[in-house]
Amino acid sequence: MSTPVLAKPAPEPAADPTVKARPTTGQRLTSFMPVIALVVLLAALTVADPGFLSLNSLTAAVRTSAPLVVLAAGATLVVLCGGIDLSIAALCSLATVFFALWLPDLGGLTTLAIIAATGAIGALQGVAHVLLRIPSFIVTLGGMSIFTAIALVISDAGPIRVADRDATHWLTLYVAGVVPMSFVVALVVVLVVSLALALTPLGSWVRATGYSESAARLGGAPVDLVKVAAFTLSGACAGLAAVMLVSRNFSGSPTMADNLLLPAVAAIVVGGTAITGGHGSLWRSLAGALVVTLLRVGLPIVGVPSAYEQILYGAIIVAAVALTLDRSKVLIIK
Amino acid sequence: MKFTSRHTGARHTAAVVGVLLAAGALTGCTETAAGSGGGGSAEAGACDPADVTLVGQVRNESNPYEASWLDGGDAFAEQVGLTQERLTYDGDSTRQQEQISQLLAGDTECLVMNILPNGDSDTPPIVEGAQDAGAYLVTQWNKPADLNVADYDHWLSHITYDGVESGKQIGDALAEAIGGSGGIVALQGILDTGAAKDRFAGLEESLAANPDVELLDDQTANFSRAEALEVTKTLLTKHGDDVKGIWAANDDMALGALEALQQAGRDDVAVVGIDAVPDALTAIEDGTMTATVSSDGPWQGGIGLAIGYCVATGELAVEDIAGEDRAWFAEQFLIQQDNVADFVSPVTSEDDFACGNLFSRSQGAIS
Amino acid sequence: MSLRDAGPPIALVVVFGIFAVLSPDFRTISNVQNVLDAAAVLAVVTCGISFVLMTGSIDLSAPGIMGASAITVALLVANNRNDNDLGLIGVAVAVLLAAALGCLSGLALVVLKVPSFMATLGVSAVGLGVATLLFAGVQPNITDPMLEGWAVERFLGLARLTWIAVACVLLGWLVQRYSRLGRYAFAIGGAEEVLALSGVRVAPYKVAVFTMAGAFYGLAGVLVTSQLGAGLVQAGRGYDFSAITAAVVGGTLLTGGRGGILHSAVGVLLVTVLTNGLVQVGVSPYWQGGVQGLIVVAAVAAAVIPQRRRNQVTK
Amino acid sequence: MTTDLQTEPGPRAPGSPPALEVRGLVKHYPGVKALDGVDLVVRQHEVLGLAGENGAGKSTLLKALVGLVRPDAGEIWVRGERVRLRSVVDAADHGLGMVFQEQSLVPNLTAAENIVLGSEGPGVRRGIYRWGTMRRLAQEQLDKIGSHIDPLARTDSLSFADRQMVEIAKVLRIEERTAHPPVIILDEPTSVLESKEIDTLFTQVRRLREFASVVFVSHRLDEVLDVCDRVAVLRGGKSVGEVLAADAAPAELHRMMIGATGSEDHYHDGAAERSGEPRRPRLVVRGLTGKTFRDVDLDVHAGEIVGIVGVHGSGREDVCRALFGAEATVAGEVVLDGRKLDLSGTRAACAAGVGYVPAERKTEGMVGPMSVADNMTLTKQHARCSGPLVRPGKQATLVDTWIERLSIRTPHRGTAIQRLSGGNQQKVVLARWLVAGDVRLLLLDHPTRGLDVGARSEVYRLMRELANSGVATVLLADSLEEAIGMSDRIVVMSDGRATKEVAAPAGAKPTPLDLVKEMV
Repeated sequence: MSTPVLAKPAPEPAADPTVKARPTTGQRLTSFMPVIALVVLLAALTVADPGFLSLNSLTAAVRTSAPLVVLAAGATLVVLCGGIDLSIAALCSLATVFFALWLPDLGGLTTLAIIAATGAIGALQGVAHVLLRIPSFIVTLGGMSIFTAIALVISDAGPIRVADRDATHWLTLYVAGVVPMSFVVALVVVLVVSLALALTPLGSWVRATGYSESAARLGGAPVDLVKVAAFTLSGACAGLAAVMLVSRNFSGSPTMADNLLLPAVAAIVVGGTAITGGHGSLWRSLAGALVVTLLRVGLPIVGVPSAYEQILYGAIIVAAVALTLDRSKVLIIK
Repeated sequence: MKFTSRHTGARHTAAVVGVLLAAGALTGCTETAAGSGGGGSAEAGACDPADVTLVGQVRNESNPYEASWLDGGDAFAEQVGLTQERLTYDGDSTRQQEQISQLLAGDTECLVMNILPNGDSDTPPIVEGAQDAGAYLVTQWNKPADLNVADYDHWLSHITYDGVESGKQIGDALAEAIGGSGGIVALQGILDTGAAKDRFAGLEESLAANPDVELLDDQTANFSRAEALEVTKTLLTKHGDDVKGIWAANDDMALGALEALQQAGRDDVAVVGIDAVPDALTAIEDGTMTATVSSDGPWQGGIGLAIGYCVATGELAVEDIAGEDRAWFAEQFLIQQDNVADFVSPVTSEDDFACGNLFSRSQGAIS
Repeated sequence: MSLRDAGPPIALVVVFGIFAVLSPDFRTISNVQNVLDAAAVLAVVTCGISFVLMTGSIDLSAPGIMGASAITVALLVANNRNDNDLGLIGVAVAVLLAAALGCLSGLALVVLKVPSFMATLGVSAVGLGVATLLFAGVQPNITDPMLEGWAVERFLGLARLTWIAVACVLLGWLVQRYSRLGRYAFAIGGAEEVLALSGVRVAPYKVAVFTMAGAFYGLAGVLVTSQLGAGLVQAGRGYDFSAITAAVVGGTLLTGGRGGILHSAVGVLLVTVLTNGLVQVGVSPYWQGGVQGLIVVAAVAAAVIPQRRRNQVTK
Repeated sequence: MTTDLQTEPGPRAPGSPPALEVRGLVKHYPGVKALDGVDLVVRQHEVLGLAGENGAGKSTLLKALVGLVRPDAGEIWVRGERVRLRSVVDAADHGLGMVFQEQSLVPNLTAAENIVLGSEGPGVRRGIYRWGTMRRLAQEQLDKIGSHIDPLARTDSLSFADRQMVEIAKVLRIEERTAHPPVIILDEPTSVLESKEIDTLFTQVRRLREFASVVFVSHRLDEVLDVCDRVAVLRGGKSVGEVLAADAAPAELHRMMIGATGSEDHYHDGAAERSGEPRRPRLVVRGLTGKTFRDVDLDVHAGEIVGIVGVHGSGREDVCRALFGAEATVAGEVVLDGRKLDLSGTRAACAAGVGYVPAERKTEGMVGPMSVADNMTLTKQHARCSGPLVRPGKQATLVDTWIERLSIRTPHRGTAIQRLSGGNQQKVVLARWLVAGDVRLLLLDHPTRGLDVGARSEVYRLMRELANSGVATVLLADSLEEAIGMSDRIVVMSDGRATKEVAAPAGAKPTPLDLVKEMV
């Protein structure tokens, strides 16, 4: 966030051509850290309650994690660009209200309409951020309160029941009897976005923007467009997550997803994505979201009392970030 | 050296993995996860008492009323030689659903759940989850009016207090305390809860019966003491001496309002609440608060588990629960200075939880 | 004073003027007192968070730390749960506990290199856990006359705790202006690497900044307890984002190196006046948050637009 | 390190021991031997020049001298005493201080605070600032170098040259720590200064000699010879000799640095015939006006290199950025190849075939942690692939081609660019516009800043070849000599206006003096 003056990694001359750009064992380990953290956590929960490691239980956990994965995946893009999106949860809540209100009129098209609408709202925030040059933290903090207000007003501060469950029924199915459809959808989102980043120049534009915005801009990367696109996608993901929540709760509510904001950000950081931008990936956020979900639902289920649960949650999250963060990629930790 | 590099040939190495995956995914979709509990087919009464799992779930343990609820659950569990699993979801609907779906993914055959849904809209998914998994469920406080308990065979009962009645009772007490006329303000609870709506409806009934009492303002303070403090301060500034009484939808908010009054140096305002938390009872003893209505947390924590336990162990069959006992109002009392001494330490006897005596506190079916 | 520094105070005057014209209730003396009293807790929290923001870090630990300190103080002064009656010592212990929790954030940042966003989020959860543990199911109500008096007794028309908040702002300003800690906090936000090159070990100062911030949150938790007459686990709910909002509206940069305590104090007043004014002019409570959000964005935009240039980096 | 401390006191020079002596210093990095037994002697009250190409080990040596790098072997002696330097503070305690290449001041602190930073002494008592004392302490340092800066001014409100003075004043604080004259190391102090500021700096350096020893590092050999008493030359991590400045010529130094006689004509002028008579100008700028410049007119033909010279504040950098859409304009028209150039943003400029190499390579030119390949292909998507998809194989081939064509020394195309030497980094940045394939106008803002002679020479050659292939080039040179050597025409800017145009064809170059007259 501040200009590095001299604190560059030590070896400046790289004269020796035998030094390949191959990652060292340590780096490899760091890049698998989110998965390792996930496995260790699962093992710990299983030790605490042997019944936890069952097919049913895991199925329920990944089903639970689906909206969080989608939210975190969208916001990861914004974080990769060097910004942050604090509005995802409020936007998701608003979208659940929209869904409940629109479903009677739009029927099967509601899902698409929701994703389009939230995408547009995300784009609007992106445009405000880019054109007005307001830090994304502020834009989305403002967005958070505005969306909440709109949701409260249009829903009259109460939940709206969704009577027609056919529109979201497909999300409650299970693929091959074990994998919840909502999680499959979340995986597809992560996969498609990751592929888009890898197979188009978008990936390197996003990372360049995150590492060094001015260099990216002067290098001719469409920085503003990339940022707006990231916010748009983040918004669209919030909409999709809203549909998943509605499919689970049979209602839309102006505060339904509000408490998912910090877990979503936690998922991104636990995955090892640098909150300063540039370094990270959606796959990492997927692993991070699973870790956070296990913490949220696993700790109480295996019988940790609520006070200790919070203490453990705090400690484990900090420890997980300490493990997964690739310090060689981030010069200054703020 | 040439500095114009041109690219010929527009060959694509297009990746279609996503499409393939989606195609694969659509084959073999099922309604439920493999191996999940066998729906409503579980035989009632098949459980050995030692195999029963008792779960109590409330918003948080940092609230005296809900903490006493879980303690009541513990007391009942001890009575039958079991332990209760205490779950809290921090007032977060999403988290409540997540916990329950995780819980239902485990062994559900002899699972008994006594749940306080966060809001009306949170009840349907819980009920359906329990029904599908074959767990025994008792819910309290919040339920959408059009959701019928009798339609389910694992949702044993829904218990609540008659909010309209309690709202009206304290409304009347407040009207009496301010001498039948004057301005009052109302602090509403979380608007998305049946309790908040019913209680406010009760206030409106009371207002209709006391035409000289004027409702100056109503604001929500979300059942929270801190929010009630702020809201009351602002309302006091706004309406000044016109405020003669404060109607709060629960005791926590009433206590917050009391603090605001104290800080504003006002001792001429009557305050009423609902729930009968210990602090409120003390305040009523002191005379700083006018009235509250009893909600018996420890009993609520025990009774839900007791109903589930009796059914799970076969001492009570679901079919034998009378229709009017599937969704019912529990007994409640208006507490004022004259009778407060009777409620300072709520007593729940073991008899209250005997299988034959479960519905003794019923005040009738929810209409 | 540059235009940039003058912006928030001008905005404060303008907003105040608008509400004064719109609402006769707003422009009463008692309402001004009310606004100042209502700003007290937020001001103390913002004092703490300003130093953290100055270094370029962020702090979300206020809710947890305030909760822990609120319960602690309620259990240590005269109360209905136990026989303690430690008075000011109880307050000091609560503030110390809070400082220790703040220190924990700082250590996680400099030792484990966990970004402050996550480190403080974790510490917040730990604080809430500690608070819930101490709470143990029974609300601790305070009966300590001194602590209760803070919220009730008035001096020159303002509650004592408002004066405590004023003292905090003053103390914060002195620290920022005249102490090495304050100046280094400022410098860390400006160019952290340079400090290292100048032979300054940055890490202890970062830890100290978080510790100090924790102490401020702890005091804020005590103030909330005094106001509510009881120790609440949720004493600090929502203060994290509102304090950041206040600091940013006051002109503190999230990237660090600019702003300060006085800026933040103006920001606190601006936010409080807005909240109060919106109620007074009768804006629906649902809209209030939204209007505040809009105004925050507008305030920052107004401050930023004149300085806008091509190829500017905004994160 | 196993060298025995006790037994070998080392030979003493007659009279007073040298201020600083380095013996057999060795430092390895993975795969690189940065220092391979360097010896160096700095006498008291002497200005010692240190010359060497990038990668010769200068930076590592300097860092070792101020405790930022721990050598693997070798000894450092200060005034006849063996020292081990663990940190900057350690070095300062022994009287060794360095002015860093890129300024190391905290922008939002006052000049006084920056000067005393880290060693406030009586300026801070028990953690409390005493602003009066602080100001006095700072003033003492500023007085030493005869600077008139207000010590309580915020550093970011000072001019660049003033900041450099603050930096020197800050280093002089170490005098207070030792009883002896300090050794001041100036690492590339002139690379971002304009000529007038350089003169001031040199005056100060000569003054410093009265009470200190100075190690002066610069890529500009003429400067080194101008200000130093002696010049030591490093090559490949080894000391290869030293010369007395009075007897040496730049060419001789250059030869020592690269190990062979360098070409005199390092600007490669006349390497090829210009592509005939220019027809109409490729770039036509009329009345361009922005915040810091007014009514600028400029013509650049295809194949032509036009230098813009001017002092600090002449607005030439901003004109350059405005042409790339990176600086707002309020009036004026720019036509490129007969089509109006859209100045609304950098994307439009890129699309129109304008390329820009910014002066701040590390923060604006390149994305440090990203690979050479990614940096090279940042600009244009069609250069990476045909169609919207990236084709890694094709991209690799393309990047490798350019790495070879420009002989960029990198272990691999996937290596992070920040691991390359400055010259190679700059070549990657330049290659970015060549990969795009259709660059018509190249804006070069100090393209050789911070590069050594060898790397410069390669960049010059590249510029020539580009020009010969028809690219129009606008050059903001690092020095007047460079501007004269490289340009076909030179435009002088002063106070935001283009005041004079001087032709500079091969064989009829103006002298620096001719230009300086116009610049001020």
